[in-house]
Amino acid sequence: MQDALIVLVHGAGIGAVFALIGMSFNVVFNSSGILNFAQGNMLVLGGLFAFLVLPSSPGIGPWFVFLPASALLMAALLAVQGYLTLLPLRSSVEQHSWLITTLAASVIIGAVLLIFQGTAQQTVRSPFPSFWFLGTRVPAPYALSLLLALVWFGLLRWFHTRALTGLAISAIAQDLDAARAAGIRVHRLQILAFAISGLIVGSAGFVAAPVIAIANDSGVSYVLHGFVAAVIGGLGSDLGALVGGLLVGMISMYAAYTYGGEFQDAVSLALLVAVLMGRPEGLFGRPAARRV
Amino acid sequence: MARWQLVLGILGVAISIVLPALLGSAYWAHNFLVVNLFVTVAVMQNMLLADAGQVSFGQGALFGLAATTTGIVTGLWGYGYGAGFVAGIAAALVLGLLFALPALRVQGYYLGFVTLSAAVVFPQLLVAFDSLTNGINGITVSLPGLTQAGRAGLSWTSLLVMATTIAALLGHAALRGTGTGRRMRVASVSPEAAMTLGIAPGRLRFLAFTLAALGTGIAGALYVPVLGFVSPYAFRVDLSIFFFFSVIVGGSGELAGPVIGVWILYLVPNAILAQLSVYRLLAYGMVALLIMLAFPDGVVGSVVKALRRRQMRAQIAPIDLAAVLQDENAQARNTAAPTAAAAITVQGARKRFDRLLALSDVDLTVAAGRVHGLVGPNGSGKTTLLNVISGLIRLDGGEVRLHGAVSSRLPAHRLAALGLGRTFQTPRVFEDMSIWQNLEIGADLRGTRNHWLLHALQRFRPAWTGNRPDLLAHAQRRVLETLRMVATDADILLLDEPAAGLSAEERRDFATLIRFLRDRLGKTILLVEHDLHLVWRVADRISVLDAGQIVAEGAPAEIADNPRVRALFTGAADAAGR
Amino acid sequence: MLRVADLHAGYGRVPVLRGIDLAARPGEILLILGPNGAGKSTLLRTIAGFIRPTAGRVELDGRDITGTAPEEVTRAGLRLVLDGHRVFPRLTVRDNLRLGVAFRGRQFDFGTIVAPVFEVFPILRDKLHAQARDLSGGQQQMLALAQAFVAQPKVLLCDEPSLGLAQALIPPILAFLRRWAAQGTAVVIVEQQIEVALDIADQVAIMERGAIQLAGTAAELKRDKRVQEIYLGLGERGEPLMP
Amino acid sequence: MPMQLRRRTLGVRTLIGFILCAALGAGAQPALADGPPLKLGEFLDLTGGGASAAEAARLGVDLAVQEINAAGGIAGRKVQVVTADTQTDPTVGVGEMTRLVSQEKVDILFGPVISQVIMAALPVVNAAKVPQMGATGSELIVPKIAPYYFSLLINAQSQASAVIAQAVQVLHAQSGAIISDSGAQSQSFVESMKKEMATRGMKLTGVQQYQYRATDMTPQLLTLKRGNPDTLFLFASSGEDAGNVLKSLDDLGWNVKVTGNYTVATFAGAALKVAGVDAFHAHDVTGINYKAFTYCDAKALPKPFLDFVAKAKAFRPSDAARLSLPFAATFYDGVGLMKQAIEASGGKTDGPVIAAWLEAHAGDYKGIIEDFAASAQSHFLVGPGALASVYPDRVVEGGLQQRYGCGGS
Repeated sequence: MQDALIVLVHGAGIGAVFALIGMSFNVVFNSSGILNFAQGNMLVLGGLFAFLVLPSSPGIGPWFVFLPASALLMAALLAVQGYLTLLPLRSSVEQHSWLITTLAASVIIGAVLLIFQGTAQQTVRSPFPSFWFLGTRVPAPYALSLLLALVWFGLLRWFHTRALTGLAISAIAQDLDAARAAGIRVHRLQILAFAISGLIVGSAGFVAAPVIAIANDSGVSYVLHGFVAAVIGGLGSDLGALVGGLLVGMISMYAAYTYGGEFQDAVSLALLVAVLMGRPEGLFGRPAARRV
Repeated sequence: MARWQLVLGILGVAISIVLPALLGSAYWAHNFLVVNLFVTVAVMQNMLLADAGQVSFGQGALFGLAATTTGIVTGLWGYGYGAGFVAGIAAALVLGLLFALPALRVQGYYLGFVTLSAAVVFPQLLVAFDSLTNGINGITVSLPGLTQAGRAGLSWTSLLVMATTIAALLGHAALRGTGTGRRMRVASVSPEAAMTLGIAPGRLRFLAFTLAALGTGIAGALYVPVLGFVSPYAFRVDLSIFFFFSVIVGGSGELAGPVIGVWILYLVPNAILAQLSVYRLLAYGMVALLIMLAFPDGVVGSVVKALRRRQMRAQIAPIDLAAVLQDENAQARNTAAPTAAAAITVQGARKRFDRLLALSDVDLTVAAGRVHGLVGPNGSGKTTLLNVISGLIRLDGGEVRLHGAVSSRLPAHRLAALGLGRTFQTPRVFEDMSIWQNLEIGADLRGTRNHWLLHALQRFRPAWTGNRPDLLAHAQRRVLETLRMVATDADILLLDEPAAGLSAEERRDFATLIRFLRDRLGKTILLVEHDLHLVWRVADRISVLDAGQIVAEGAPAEIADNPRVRALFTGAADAAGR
Repeated sequence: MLRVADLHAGYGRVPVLRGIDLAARPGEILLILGPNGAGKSTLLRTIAGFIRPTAGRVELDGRDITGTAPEEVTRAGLRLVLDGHRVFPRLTVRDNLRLGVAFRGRQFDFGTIVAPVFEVFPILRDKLHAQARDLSGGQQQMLALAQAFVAQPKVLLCDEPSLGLAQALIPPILAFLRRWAAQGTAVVIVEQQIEVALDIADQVAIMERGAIQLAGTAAELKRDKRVQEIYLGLGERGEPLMP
Repeated sequence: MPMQLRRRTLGVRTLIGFILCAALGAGAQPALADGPPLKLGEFLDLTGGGASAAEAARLGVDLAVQEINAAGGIAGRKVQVVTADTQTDPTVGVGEMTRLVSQEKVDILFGPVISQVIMAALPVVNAAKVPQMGATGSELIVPKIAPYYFSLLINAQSQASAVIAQAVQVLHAQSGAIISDSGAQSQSFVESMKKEMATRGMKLTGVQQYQYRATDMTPQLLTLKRGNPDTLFLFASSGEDAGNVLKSLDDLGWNVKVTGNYTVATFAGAALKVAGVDAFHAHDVTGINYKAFTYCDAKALPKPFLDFVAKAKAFRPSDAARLSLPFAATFYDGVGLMKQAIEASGGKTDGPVIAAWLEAHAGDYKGIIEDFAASAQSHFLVGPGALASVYPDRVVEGGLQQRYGCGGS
């Protein structure tokens, strides 16, 4: 029982990172129907930024300064990526091109990391100490990731329901034609949505840097778990991504505990299949998602 | 159109295997063996994606499973390669069928995720079940009889690989010429149109996954003699993604696409830029990205599109209605004079979509051999009623009978087989097939090419085989769709706004066609149409539908001054009714 | 003003418009009539940039906007109100209105700009914080119009504003459009409620099968025998309908 | 229309670009090398799971080649390096090996660091009879199937016995649990461990795996904790993974002693960064290392290795700072050993000749590692005798580690 609690606490920590990736998918998906495969490596880049700017025993001051810097940097990068991804979509009906362009972006980031960082996995220390909770020492970045996930959930909720630009983005998702008739510049907002997803992964990668693998080849695992989180929760639903992420984190940790680490991925992906077969639109999703 | 691609593909495969062997380049010989195995898998992926419309990101797992099984049976258990080969293919088929199961429930990228999961987990499971698979150590299989170079430097393995890859290309091309291949593409482009042509999309998805598994399985089994070693690390998720990439980069749906795609994505980074070592991954990503930016439809796809644009002005034999209308055979078809018997009976039909009551207690009787007009304002439920009768939508209450037999619980493709045909508001003409093939899809339902309509139109065949329907004007597409329905030998025809988009003259011609179908061929026709002039011109009887209810019914002359009908002409009914 | 010359368009390969010519002047209401399937909605959608015309020209105040993206057309001052009261269902009434004015920047006082709307449709003020999907069809249509109004377009295109509305609501909505036009906006309405609509229109065009069959001032057309027969229900029994 | 036109020309241009690239690429490949340069093929797993070790190997080989060329080459021939990346994928590995031996016609080979890859490529090497030195631990690679292949790594069996000897003799452990990543190398060590524990009568209380690059191993460790083992055997493929295991142990507050393998010692630098030195103390972590890379007295450090470290730092400072220098030194020694073998064989680079020489004389070579050994029965160049238990955290200059039992704790 005690063991199970420990596993679930750690699962929730890593699950919060998946939830953040899931939410960053949603922003882009809602505005353009695109699933950005590069998001995992973008998270890693956020972590790499933390590694590059934070000293080996960082103070809390610089941490707070560089957190927004990481978010903004990744936002700029994702805006560029978004522009490139949307480019072939305008001139062709080929609906698979975004898949290739986003995957290719992911491969390119991994390759650049390999060239400049080699295969080493970078280590970042958290300025915040671990703390004891339910009989386990919880690394602070887990708690911060969970906090960040909640903050982003709240921010996105506010953004999509209060801020004018956010309203415009959700308007695109609700009725594309009516949005265009209202003079909403869809293409620009789609790129903006990419940038916002960059804010999310940029901050997530920075905050979670001490507990994620910052390496050239670790993005794929994060992008997959983020996908699973988003799809289980229902693509497009931030609440879904939040719940889905925590669920995936806890279940995969629990699977490692009960069946062994070799079945960790198998179990979380079995969860995905089970949810899709039973409820194809996901736990909190609306049926019939709209595409570009 | 497609022939040059086939020739190009086959030449590419043959040359890539024979030439390095002749030149004695072990390196290129080996590389191209691997490349051609991958081409085979990509051809299957192409068929699955473009012909059957199924998104699978898990073909690498099928490939790996076949290879591993062959390795286990041949290398670990010591049976001959023949046994391993068969076992490998069988294993791939089983997994292929497992992939097809979710395809009945989820489609598109969701299906992609399910299959992607399989691809991610597959190598991990190979390691986890190491007592069976030899896990991480892999399996060494030495097959000198197959791999030793014989005449002209070619080994049995290279001959087998060449034959397999060419067979895959030929098979893919041949599939497109068969009724099954046509039905597969129809089911992928428009499942509902497919069902009304008597096609069960689910069954074809199974077939497509099975065929793909077969081809992928053979390639996987051949991987064993080509590499001589099988281990989980060779079948990571990257491999599945690579196959999908290859199809898209080459040009989804193009016969030669997989050949070009695999060549570019495998050879550019792995052979041509191999010295770059750590820069190789960068090259791989950049090549894929740049190709998508430069050729949004893939390399071959964009070339084909450009060629087609150039051909746009080519002359095309128009579909000549007169030829059909004057056909002697056709005139002899009308065996029975119109009887009073009901061909379609709808009783108490009810259908609700969320808050909207689309049909509330609709009763409708259509007499055999008559044209029955169904009119009403937008959103009055006309198309819903057609969908209900043709089996695309299940009723909430009430029933439909065709020739007296209850039909409302049968799926659309069964109804089509029973002789129900329908057209759609936008003609469902299949762009990537020739005009003639579009017609043949109709005759396919009866399982024969020996259809009187095809005979009657025989003299157009050469022109129609060479031309694709994307060159046809809208009215001709409408006629083509209608002729295709006639080719199914359906005796009850449901027409959904056939006159939309036709000019006045074209409408007159179409009216002639409708009369011909009734008088000469004895068809029963239910006509949904906004052009009331047309309806009044051809219908024997007219029903007016408003807000899901029949509000008037009678002979055209009887109901012309019905206020509901007058309102239709002026549109006043819309507000009054609600 | 809006000028359309020899416009051809369709959906995919289905031709719907065949050489449409029309003009809408500031302060006037142009009423487009025609049976279902005549191509009225397609015409509005083509003018507004949703459908790329295959031939012809659309001009707004002398500026060629043919083939311009719909959002840019709106920003240039031509606003289409889509049929079927298309509002953003999961946003509140207030947010729907805010989005209507969003592209004009922030220098506008929301209260001032929506005041005339609330005067005509007080129900919208009462339901300001309700989600649009919880409004009735008629209220949604009011919201859709209000959303267009706050954008203050030079040309307003309105696709069947009365569709799905209770009879009692139609006159106030049409009156609203009339007043709106009087402020110097060119208004184009596609409508089936001709008895009422004809009274507020200045110009009328009748479309059939993708072409304009008849055009003229409202007064002229009211006197036209054929219009009387077909559209005003004054003709003989079904006979004239069957050429 | 002009828009479309532009797009098409862009497409055509890109296509032409690719063809040009392809043509240039093909043309750039050097022709037959029957002239003076001696071609050394680096057959390394530079990307994928085996990458960090492969990079260190590359550093060692490149440094050795630079020095050799500066000193006049091998048997008077300049050494030219050709690099191939196996991507840690057997399919690619076979292709790259074919390129090296049949296209580039390399004379000698170094790498790989992953057993699976060389297993797949063996038929190609055997047919070409090219002598090769890699760093693989699998005992399946025996002279019978790989006559020209030598491993610079201790085999899994030797390593397992050294690890268990440490646990039994020093820690007096009677039971143990194993945690490892699911990678190739670690899994073969786990197999050897199971065998070795069975022969020694030691109780195995549990085996758990984690995915390479995992960051949180608490669930696996919780499971192992239930078996209450005397010691935890740790097999990692990367220092970061090892560090994360220790960190997870701390999170659980489980104070078990940790006995690590060669990798835990060799890549301890990264592990220290992740877990901190306290974690090493808390779990009394030991590892296995080559004696050559260890010290007892901080004032008497082994000079050959220190010299190597200095050279490596001068050669590629940034690589030297982040890669495992002992691992690099092993390959550096390998090249030196190969040089001696070729020169002693009259400049011949035939596999059988070199293999015969190495089987007979490898023990004579004194590099940084002093006790090489090989025989016709075993091509593992480093035997159990060359190993020592170390404190991985007591690291000085260049990664030298203090031997267990020297100095107080």
